[in-house]
Order: sequence, then structure tokens, then C-alpha cells
Amino acid sequence: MMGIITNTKSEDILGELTQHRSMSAVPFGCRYRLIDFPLSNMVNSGIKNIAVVMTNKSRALLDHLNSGKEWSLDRKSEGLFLLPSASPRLFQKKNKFDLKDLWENFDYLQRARQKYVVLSGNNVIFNGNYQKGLQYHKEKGADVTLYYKEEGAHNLSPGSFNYFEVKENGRVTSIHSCPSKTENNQVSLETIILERSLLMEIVKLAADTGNWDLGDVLLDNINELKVFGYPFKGYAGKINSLVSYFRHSMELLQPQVQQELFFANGPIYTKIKDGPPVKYTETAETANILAGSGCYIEGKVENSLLFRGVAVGRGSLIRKSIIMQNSIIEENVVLENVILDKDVFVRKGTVLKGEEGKPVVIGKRTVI
Amino acid sequence: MMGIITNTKSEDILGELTQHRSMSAVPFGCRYRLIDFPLSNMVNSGIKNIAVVMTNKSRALLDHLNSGKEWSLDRKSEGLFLLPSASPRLFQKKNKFDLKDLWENFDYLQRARQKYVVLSGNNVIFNGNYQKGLQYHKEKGADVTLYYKEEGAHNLSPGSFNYFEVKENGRVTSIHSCPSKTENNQVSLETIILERSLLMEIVKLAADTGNWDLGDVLLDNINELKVFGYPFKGYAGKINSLVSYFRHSMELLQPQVQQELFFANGPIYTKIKDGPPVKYTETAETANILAGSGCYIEGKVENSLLFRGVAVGRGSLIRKSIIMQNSIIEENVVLENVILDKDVFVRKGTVLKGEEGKPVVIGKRTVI
Amino acid sequence: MARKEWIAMLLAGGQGSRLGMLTRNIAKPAVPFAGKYRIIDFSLSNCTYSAIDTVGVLTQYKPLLLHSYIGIGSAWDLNLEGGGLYILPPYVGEKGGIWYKGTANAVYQNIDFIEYFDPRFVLIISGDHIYKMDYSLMLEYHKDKNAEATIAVIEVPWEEASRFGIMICGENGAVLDFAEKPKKPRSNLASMGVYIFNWDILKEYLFLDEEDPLSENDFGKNVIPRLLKDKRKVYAYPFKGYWKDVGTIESYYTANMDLLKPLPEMDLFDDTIKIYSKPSVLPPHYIGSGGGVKNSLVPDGCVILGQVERSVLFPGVYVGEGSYVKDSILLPNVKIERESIIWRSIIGENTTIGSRVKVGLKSDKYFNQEALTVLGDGIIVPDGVEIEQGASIKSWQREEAKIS
Amino acid sequence: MARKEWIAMLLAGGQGSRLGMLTRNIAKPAVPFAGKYRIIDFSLSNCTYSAIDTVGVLTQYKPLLLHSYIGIGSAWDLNLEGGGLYILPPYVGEKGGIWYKGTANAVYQNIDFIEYFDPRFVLIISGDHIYKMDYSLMLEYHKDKNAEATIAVIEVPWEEASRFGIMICGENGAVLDFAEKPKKPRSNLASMGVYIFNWDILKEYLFLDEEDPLSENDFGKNVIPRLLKDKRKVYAYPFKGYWKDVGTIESYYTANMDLLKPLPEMDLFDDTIKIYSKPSVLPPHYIGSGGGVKNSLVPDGCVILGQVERSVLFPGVYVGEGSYVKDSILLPNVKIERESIIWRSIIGENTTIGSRVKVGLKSDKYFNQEALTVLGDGIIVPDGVEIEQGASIKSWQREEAKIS
Repeated sequence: MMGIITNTKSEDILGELTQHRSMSAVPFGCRYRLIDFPLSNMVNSGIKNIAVVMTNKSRALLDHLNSGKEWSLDRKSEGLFLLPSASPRLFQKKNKFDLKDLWENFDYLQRARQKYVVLSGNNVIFNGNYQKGLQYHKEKGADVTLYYKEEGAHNLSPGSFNYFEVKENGRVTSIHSCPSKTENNQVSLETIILERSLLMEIVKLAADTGNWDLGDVLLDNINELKVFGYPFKGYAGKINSLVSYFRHSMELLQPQVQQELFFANGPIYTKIKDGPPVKYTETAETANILAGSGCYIEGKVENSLLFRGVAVGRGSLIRKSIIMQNSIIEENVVLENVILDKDVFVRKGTVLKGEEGKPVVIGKRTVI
Repeated sequence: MMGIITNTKSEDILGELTQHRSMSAVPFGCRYRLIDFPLSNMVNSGIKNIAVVMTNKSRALLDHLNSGKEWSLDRKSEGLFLLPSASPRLFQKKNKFDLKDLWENFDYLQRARQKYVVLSGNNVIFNGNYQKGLQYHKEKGADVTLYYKEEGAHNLSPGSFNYFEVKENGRVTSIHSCPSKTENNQVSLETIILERSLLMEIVKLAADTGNWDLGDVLLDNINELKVFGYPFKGYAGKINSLVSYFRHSMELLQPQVQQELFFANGPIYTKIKDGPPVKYTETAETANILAGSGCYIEGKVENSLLFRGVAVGRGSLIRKSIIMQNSIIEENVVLENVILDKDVFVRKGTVLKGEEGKPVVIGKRTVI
Repeated sequence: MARKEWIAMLLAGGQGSRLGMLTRNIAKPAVPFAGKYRIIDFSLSNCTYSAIDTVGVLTQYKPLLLHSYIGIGSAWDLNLEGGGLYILPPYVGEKGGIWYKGTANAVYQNIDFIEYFDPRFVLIISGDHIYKMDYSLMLEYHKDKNAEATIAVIEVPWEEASRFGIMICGENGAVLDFAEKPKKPRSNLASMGVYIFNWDILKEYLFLDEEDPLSENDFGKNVIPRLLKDKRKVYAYPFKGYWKDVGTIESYYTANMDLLKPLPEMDLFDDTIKIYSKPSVLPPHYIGSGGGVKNSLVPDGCVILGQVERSVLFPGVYVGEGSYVKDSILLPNVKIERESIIWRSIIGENTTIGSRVKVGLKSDKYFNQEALTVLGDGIIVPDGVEIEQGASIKSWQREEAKIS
Repeated sequence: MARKEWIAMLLAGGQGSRLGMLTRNIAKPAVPFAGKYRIIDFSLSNCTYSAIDTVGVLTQYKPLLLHSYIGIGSAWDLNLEGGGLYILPPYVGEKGGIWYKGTANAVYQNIDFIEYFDPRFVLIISGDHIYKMDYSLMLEYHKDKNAEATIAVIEVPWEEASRFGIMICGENGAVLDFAEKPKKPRSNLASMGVYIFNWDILKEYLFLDEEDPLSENDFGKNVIPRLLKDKRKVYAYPFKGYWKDVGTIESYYTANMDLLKPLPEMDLFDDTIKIYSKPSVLPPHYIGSGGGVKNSLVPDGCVILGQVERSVLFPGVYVGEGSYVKDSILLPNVKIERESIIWRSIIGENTTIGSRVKVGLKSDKYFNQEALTVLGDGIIVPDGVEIEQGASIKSWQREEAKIS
């Protein structure tokens, strides 16, 4: 099996967070970036030939992936391939799986030796072994297998590939943008298993017809192709709005979610930073927090996520917030329902509160 | 000192050879790509912070550079940075040093810690230690130091940064596109040393004025800035046409050139291919050839360059030609003044001759 | 190959037997320190900072973990073309094999290795010390003084001087005399075990030392005194800053606790000399709603549901609800179940402590109320037991504690 | 950690003393072979192809070059998270150090290492053999047969069988008897020194072997016979293909020359099992206008201005104008000046041969016209001398040759 991580074009959905970076590079879970999840799943599934589609805002992503060493992909034979995008500057809200990117890199597909491909979006977080999906794919005699999870009707941003209708025998009968029920919706996990030869056929078809959206192609051929849904049982999240980003971040504060997301099928690899352990001083107070390495905590932090290298000054209070890498919070600051992007500096005494569940986002390198 | 390898936009000058790859990735010297020369020079000069500007045709380059491991740049601290280009699809014939690319990556320049920068084009081949240029730069009290070599009037394709006028004291008084004399022209080696702070000032100026060409900016300020020329003494080549590509390739058949280009200031690093040694069979005949690893030679080869993994069948005759990686030449073929790009397959009995010094180029993966 | 300016030889073969249970399965340089590091990280990171591109690491005692930890030195950016990090265990030659006898003999047996790089200077360091040091400044000093050997020294409190190798120096820094652990120290300048030699001089003295049947083949005990006896140009380089030989359980404990001071002398958050280590792939640490951490170091992979105060935790530590850890060091993957109390203890790697356990609480048996309690690696302590202060437990034996 | 299916233990500690001058400074597995490889490349590349992710390499004899060559196994894609390549030299434990006594003892001393990965099966191979083999097929066979130990065997010519460890097998592949170098072989199935064991069985027999004071602690001589004596389920896995123990100068020469056949049995150009090696950074090789190369292997970095026929050259070899090299092996960086003749010779690394030198030409002194001439490493042979066929020269001594 080979792996391809595609490029979500509708990147503005995370606002500030995707202003200067691609969706793949959005920080998540105190030390990761979104791409770490599909990429680690691939590595943990024994996949050794992995391609990542880039955009023009790829520098953060390139820095992050670098040699692929952290994922044991700095190999002589196969390893990590970075594919240029066909339309790096176009933000097409609709195309979740833009086949044009694969057409641009068709020779890479041609030269691969693997029989099967797992295609993954870059905005789904779960910890799963794709070999299980492949086994299901084979057992069902499927042409295409789509990962989904059952959940209630959360608000997902529009997209052609959001929800499935899955019959009892596992057959997918419809793919659509909005939930049809209030409960037990089959939410797409943007993860597709199929044979490489079929994928190439589909890409050629797209090039001939100009219909570049994989979701549309599948829906058009939902009767001709044996499309099956694979129900993923563990914790899974789909980040396609700031609200869902915040919600899934906060869910990480549940030990059960930590267990399912960080350990279930193998570790999640990420880029190394050589920070020291977190230092909590005599004045630190903490309850229900997740923190990456290198933080220096002198204040009070509750129900929050601290990325690597964050400093919280004495007398400050951080609640229900996400503080990204190397942000510095001076003394007597109050933050509540706030997301600070990387390298934000918050001056003494600042008070900033967002609405419950709808956090204020402060852009990278801002001083407030 | 930090290093930046810029991106020559006028890439169509090598025709077929730059159809599917950026200039940086053009194969040269049986096992290298053009970028290996400036990149290895930087490494051999002790530079540990190196950035390479990409284009949309970067896949070959990305595959080649990969982790930077071959250049000992797979480091935790600094190492190799891939910078997205500001205008990946625009082929501007004129801009040799497009400052827009640096503006796009201005924060990278800002965050660097090094005092000096060496900027290099991606189409100059020589083996030099930039510390020597830096020493010259300091001795002269220069603001900007430009590498050049003295040579006759070869035909260089138009470019704003081709020739200098250098006074006896080393001061550069003019920069222009065409040679002014028949002999002893000061040909630009597309290599510039200056302080990072000055480079940042120049980039900001370019952003303000819209004049993005570094050559123009320098020429406009040739009296205000202390611009000096550093005469490089060893073998050097500037590849900016198919003719110059072919000529410099053929010059590699001189042992003196091999010595100066492959050994003088350190080894030239390149991507590893694990091919076996070249096998010459009982029927092989060879005179004046340079060959990369993994070739299988049963025929007659003269005055030619064979890249890695080339096969030459029995009874075939290859003269004054460049055969790139993994091309296969069957029996009784005659090739003369020919460049075969990668993976070309030449059927039995084919005869193909180009004009003296103006080789026929056969594109990648062609079957003839 | 061009001649190298200098290379480093890092002595990492010692057992560190006074570290007791901490070195039962690993060499001293591999002992975890400061929440996420191993002791050898400090010397290796100093090399990186000092831009030494060639480091030979001499190993001998239980080196498996050390070898796989160090690898080719990528964690310290020492995987370099034309140089790099080399692990040098003892080996068998045509005449059989000889284990490293002393520090000088270990280097003697690797003369061929050094000759290959043909350096002008050789830096000798050990993997046993906690300090941040720019060796390149010492090399400059060595060259300025036109010395043949330079020894880094640090001022120690006079009352402790008799525990060290003490240098008596002239005004210009020349070493006049040397006394190993003198009863009546004439100076408080202690040798840090960091030496720079001109390679030709070192080689000469390694051969001389090897020929001496009475020598213990040790740098401090034999080579340096011989250089002084021969009136060689030996200088002392005065180092300012934090330096600690964590040679005993007590000094190991103190060095860890030193990091918790409001302004620690060894500041891990100061990036001037950054300490690198081989990374783990653990997730961020979690502190539960009922958890609280004060004045402590907590690395990745910990889950803290109880209270932790003035302690150093290592990756993967779990502290269950209602448990209380104070003044302690919990090594990697220690698990403390519910409602247990740990005080002034060092708990070894992978040890699990059940619920309602008390470790290190005072007892009448010990007069020294400062005594540390030490539990070894991989012990499982059942629910409800008490382990008295000062106990040192290798494996779980019922008689060593009473069920409360 | 999840239990591993299998791991490999690669025995690379042997001196290979019958290779004489080739192993004066390096262990046998590090000896250059086939123009750009070292012998150990073959076993390591087989591991890569067989998708074994954990390999322990047991070293002992002059391992410096081997250690720095292997590193962490990146050249063979064996630098893997959760597995990888580990170098395992002898070490000192709490009770002192013991050098590896025999192949079985070497593995015995690393039982802790194997236990850490807790594999179901252990593959034992050596770094001394030239062959391409998919060990995973052998593992399948081992599992199909429900064997406790499986030994790879290859058919050898009957007349050579008495040089090998010979297996006598039943129809189903079960090994009935084993004879080490039998005078009258009852079979031509030779052991290749490639074993798969169930780990629990192997561990049991390593302990038994260790307790036996008469044992030489060798797999072939002791462990396998004991398994057979105890009627354990031992099977022979028949391997087809090229396999060569390059244990002597003659077999080393032959194995290199085998590669020059029009259809060599060991096809380096066949990528099915690709042989990886640590790369050099040398430029392409150059053949001058007056140069000619026939029926030879030429790697990067060579400069050939003379004639070369039926020879294997190694990186950095220089053959000057008018010189003629035939039926020879020139190891890395050998330099032959002008108008010299080299015949049926092996020339050691970094050796320089002057102009108008004759090496290996016939002489009446030797009756065996097939005798090889061998020159060691780093020799400088002056202009104009003749070195007779069959000579074996360690260092240049005037009396060993006559000036013509």
C-alpha cells in the first residue's frame, strides 16, 4: 500500500490559523501539526511510499517535514515524496480531493509499485491502522472504501465530501455536503482506499471530462463502482472550521481521547524541538491542562492547551484557551476562550475573553 | 555566513532539458545536477544555513535534495530550507536574481543569525570556497562582492547580469548583458556576497519600487554602493544555453578540468544511487569517456559522457554525446553529437547524428 | 585529508558504581537526568556548541543503551561528513583483546583512531559531568599560553576541596603542583576532568604511561603528575559556572534538585548552550482536574492526577488520583497508583507503586532525617505497604517493608 | 512494545585470518568486494530485502572501520523507529568483561538484547558470505515445517563436500545427521551458516551450551549437533543460487572474478535484491584517450589511462599511461604509475606502484603457475622493480624483489 496526503484547498476556513500556512501545517494538540496524524498512521500501517501534495504556503510544512526523519521516511528506497500542486494559489472551496493535483503528478502514480493506495485529507485526526481498512476493502470485494465515523450533526463547513449514506451491508449509496439526520450521521473521514490502477483510471477520466472533484466522480458512479464505507470506531475528528478546531482541541483534555488519539495504533510522530521539560514554579496552579515541552509556568492555567515553549507569568490566569508555540504571556494577564497563534506576546495586565466555544484568534507574532 | 540558491526563471533556455525540471535539477557531469555545485561549495565553505528557492517544476529537485543528508544538512539546528517561489509559473527571461522570491520569504531572512549572505544562481559550475570571497569582501571593505571569471566572448543568452566592467582596484563600474570585448571579458558567476542587513534593505527597496531585479538595483546604485568583483581563478562555467551546456560538459573530459571541478576545494556531493560499478564487457571499446556508476558497456564509446545506469549494446558507436541516466541503447546504434535525456530507449540499428557543437536533444523517456 | 585542528575523546566507559541502583543496567553517562536528558547529553551538547566536528566516545560498561542512544550522533548534529561521532568500544586485535584499564589506557588503545584525523589538539572529557561549557574558549586559552596541556579548573568551597583533584597554580595560570584528594588542600581549584593536550605531547606521554608497570593508566593520577614532574607546560583554565560530578546518589539527587531553584545555576531554559537529547515520541503531558504541580520539572508523556511538589519527573510518569509526591525524582515510566505518598525518594525506571503506599516517610530507625530512599528499576510495590526513609530496595522483598 | 516476529543476529566478529593481508587492519566483513561493496553489504542488503527491521551486528575484531561504515544502518534503510540496526561489541558488566568465545557464545552474551524485542524467531547469519537471499521465504518454510530450527543448505560439488558442514536429510527435509567437514561425505548439502531458530528453543540451547565446559560455543560444531542429539525438529532449507564463503585469498579472488563472466551467477545488475553500500563522494570515473577497459568492473573515482582487462577495480584507482593490468584486483586508491604490468595480483588499499614495475609475472621459483601475487596495504613499490608471481608482500623490503 502507498499513501497520498492531499491538499485541502479551502484553507481559509481556519481564518488566521491558515493565513500563512497550509492546512497540513496547522498546529494541533500542543506539539503536533495536522499532517502528523495521517502521516503517522501511514507509517504505523507499514506504508513506506508516501506522497504529500504541497501548496504555495508550504514553507511551514516543508520545515516541519524536512527530511521525513522523524517518521523514519528518510529512506534510500521510496520514503517521503513532496508533490507540487497543480493550482497552488487557487482556493477552491469545493474540491476536497482535487484530482488535478494527481494528474500533475501522474508519472509518480505510474511509477509506484504498490497495488493499493490510501488517500487521506490533511484535516482529519484519528489514530488508525489503514491495514484494517484494506482488509475490510478486500473482504467486501470493494472498488473503493471510504472511512467514516458515526456522530451527531455537528456543523461542518460546506464540502462535497462531508457525509455518506451507508447501507447495512456497508455499501455507500450517497455522498453529500449536509447531514441528513440529527444523530448517527456517517461523517466522512476523508480517507479512501482503492487500487492504484483504479485511481489512475479515475484521474484520467477527470482529465478527459474536466470534473476534478473525486467526490463528484464517485457520486456520479455510485452504482457502477462498489463503494463501501468503513466505520472507524475510535476517536476521530474532522477539522473544517474554527469551531471544530477548538472543539476537538478541548476534547484532548479527556484522558480517554488522549489514549485513543495518541496511543491506540501507534505513536504520533512529529518534528523534534529540543526544549527542556516544563517548569512549574512555586506559584503555578494547574487543573486540566495539556502541555508540550519547554513551557515555563508561573501563573494559573485551567482547561487549556499549551504548546511547546509557552511562558505564563505570575498572577496570570489562562482559561479554556489554546496557546501556541513560544507565545509569551506576561504577569497579571487574563485570557479566556482565546487562541494565540505562534510567537504572540501578551503584555502585562492584558485581559482578553472570547465567547464560549467561539474563541478569539490572535495571529502569529502579534503583540497585544 | 548563510547561503541562498536562487531560482533562474528563464528556464526554457535549455529547451528539452528544462521542460520538466527546474534549472537546478538539470543533470550534469555523469552523476550531478547543477545545484550540486553551489550547494556543495556552501557546505565545503562551512555554511550550515542554506536556503533553496523552488519553482512549480520542483519535483525533480525535491527528490534530489530530499533530506539534505548527502550534504550533511539533515541537521536539527539550521540545515537546508526550501523556500517557495513568489511567482512559480512566471518565466521572466530577464530577472536573474528575482528579489520577489526573497520578499516572499522575508521572515526567513529576518530570523537568520548570520551576518553575511552568499547568494548563488543555480546555473554556475565551479568548485570554490566562499570564505575566500568573504575574506576579499572584508579586505576591500566592499558592500557587495560579485564573483566573475575572465574569458573570451562566448555567446551567453541575454540576461541583465552577464558581464561586469571591473577596474584594476577591483571596483565594478558596470553590469551588462553583452560582452564588450573579444577577450578578457569579466563574466558573472552569479555569486554575490553581502551583509544580510544590506540584502534586506535591498529587498525592501525592491518591494517599495517594484524593481525586482537585483542586477538592475546594483547597476542603479553602482556609485553609491561599494561593489567589488572577485576574480575566481579555477575552472568555472556558466550554463545559460544548450550550447554552453554541451561545451562545459565536453570540457569535463579534460583531466585538468576534472581536477579543478571535482576536487579543488572539496568534494561535490550529490544524491546517492546504489548502482553497481560499471561493467565493461569483452566487446567494449572506450576512449576519452567519463562514466557514472551502474553502466553496462558492450559497444564502442568515444569522447562522451555516460550518466548512471546507461547501457550501450554490442556493435553500437557513441561519439561526442551525452547519455543521461538509465538510457538504454540497443545493438548497432550510431549516435554522434547527441544528448539523450533520462530513460531514453534507442532501438537497434538507429543512427542519429547532430551538428558539431550543436547536439540533437532527445527528451526524457522517448523511444527512438 | 586535511589535518584537523582538534578532536574530542569522550570517556564514557565508567560503571559509576557509587550510583548504585541507577547504574545496574546502564553505564553512568546513560543515566537519566533533569527530566528528559541523560548525563552524556551535556558533554555532547558542549561539543556541538564548541563546533568540534569529531568526537570519539570510549565505551566499555554495559554500553547497549548508550550505543543505541548515541547512534551516529544525529541528535547532537554530530553526523558530519569528514568527521562525526564514533563509538569506540574495546576490541580484539591480532594479539587478542584488552579491556580498557584506565582513562589514559582507553585513549592509548585508540591512538590509531586519533592518528587518522591527525589533530593538533585533543580534548579529553568525560560523560559523567553536568555543566555547560564552551571548549573553544579553553582551546584559545591553551594556544595563548602556548601550553602543552591545559586542565580546566573550577573553584570549589574550601571545605569540599579535599574531595577533588586540587591544582596549585602560579600567577600566570601555570600549574605548579597537583594533589589528588589532599587532606590539607593548598588551593580550592579543582580539576574538572577536562583536558586539552597538544597531540604530539599526549601521544608521547600515553606511551610513557603504558610502559610504566606501576601506573593505573589514569589521566588525573598518572599522566598529569608525570607531565608536571617533567616540567611540561601545564596550565589551568579557570571555568566559571555550574559544574557537578554526579558520582554519588546524593550528588545526583542534589544536582536534580538544584534545577528547581528560582534562578538555577544550570539554566535549561537558557539557549546559549542548548542541551540536545535523543527525542522521545511521547504526547504532551496532562495534568488532571484534581492534579496540581508546583516547583517541578515535567516532561512529555506524564499524566498527573495527584499532587506533585518540588520534584523532577521523567517521561511517561503516572501519578494517580490522591497521590502526593514531594522532594522526589521519578525516573521514566514510574507509575504511582492512587493515594500514595512519596517523599525524598528516587524511584527507578519502570517501577510501579501500588495504592496507599508510603515511601520515604520518617522512621525512628534512621537518625539522619535527610536520608534518601531509593527504589531500583522495574520493581512492583504492592498496595498498602510502607517503605521507610533511607531504605534502598533492589527488588521487592516482603521483609523490607511492613504492610500497614 | 509489541512482540516482534523475528530479528536477525549478524555475526561480524571474525578476524578472517585466512584472508591474510586483507584483514590486517579491518575485520573480514569490512573487506572490499566487487568494485564498490564490502562483504557485509550482502548480508545487510538481504535483511533489508527480507523486511527484517531489527538487526544486531556482533563485532569484536578491529571494528572501527566496520562501526563507522555501518553506523545506524541508514545505507541499508535499517535506521528504523522501533527497531533498527544495533552494533553489539563485547562489553563489561558488573562481573567484568568476557570476549566473545564462539558464535554461540556471542549470541549468548546478547540474550538481554534479544529479550528486549521478544521475537518469535531469531535469524542467525554471518557477515562473511557473498549471496543474495530472501530470508522471509526461509522463515515461511520454517513455519510450514513447524520446525524448531532450520538450516539453509546449498548443493555443493561432491568433490568439495568434505570442506563443508554437511547435512544428511530425510525426504521431508528433516535433518537426520550433520557432519563437520566429513572425509567421506554422505551428502552434498552444505550448511550456509544461515539459521532460523524459535527463540525459546535457541535460548534454552544457548544456556545448555554455555554450561558445557567442553563446548567451543559454536553453532555449527556444538549447538546444531546437540539439537540433533536431542531429536529436536531441525529442518534443512534448500537454497538455490550463488553462495560463496570468501574465507581464503583464493576464494576471494575467484568470487571477484566470477562477476566478470558474461552471465555471472551473482548478478549485481539484477535489482530484485539490490545490494546497498555506504556511498563514496567520488566523481565519475575517467578513461583517457589512450585508455581501454575490457571485461572489468570500474567504480567511481577511477582514472584509467592505460589498459585494463578482466580485472576488478575499486574506487579511486589510478592506472597510468602505458600500464597494463590483467586478471587482477586493485583495491581502493591503488595507484599504478606508467608502463607497469600487473598480472594475477591483488593489490592492497592505498598501495602505490611506481613506473616500469612488473608484478606477478611468471618465474621459475614457483611450480604453480596459477599462484596469486598479493601486495598488502599502503606499500610504496619503487620504479622498475619486479615482484615475482606468488609473492606475498606485507611491506616493501628490498630483498623481496630485484631491481630490473
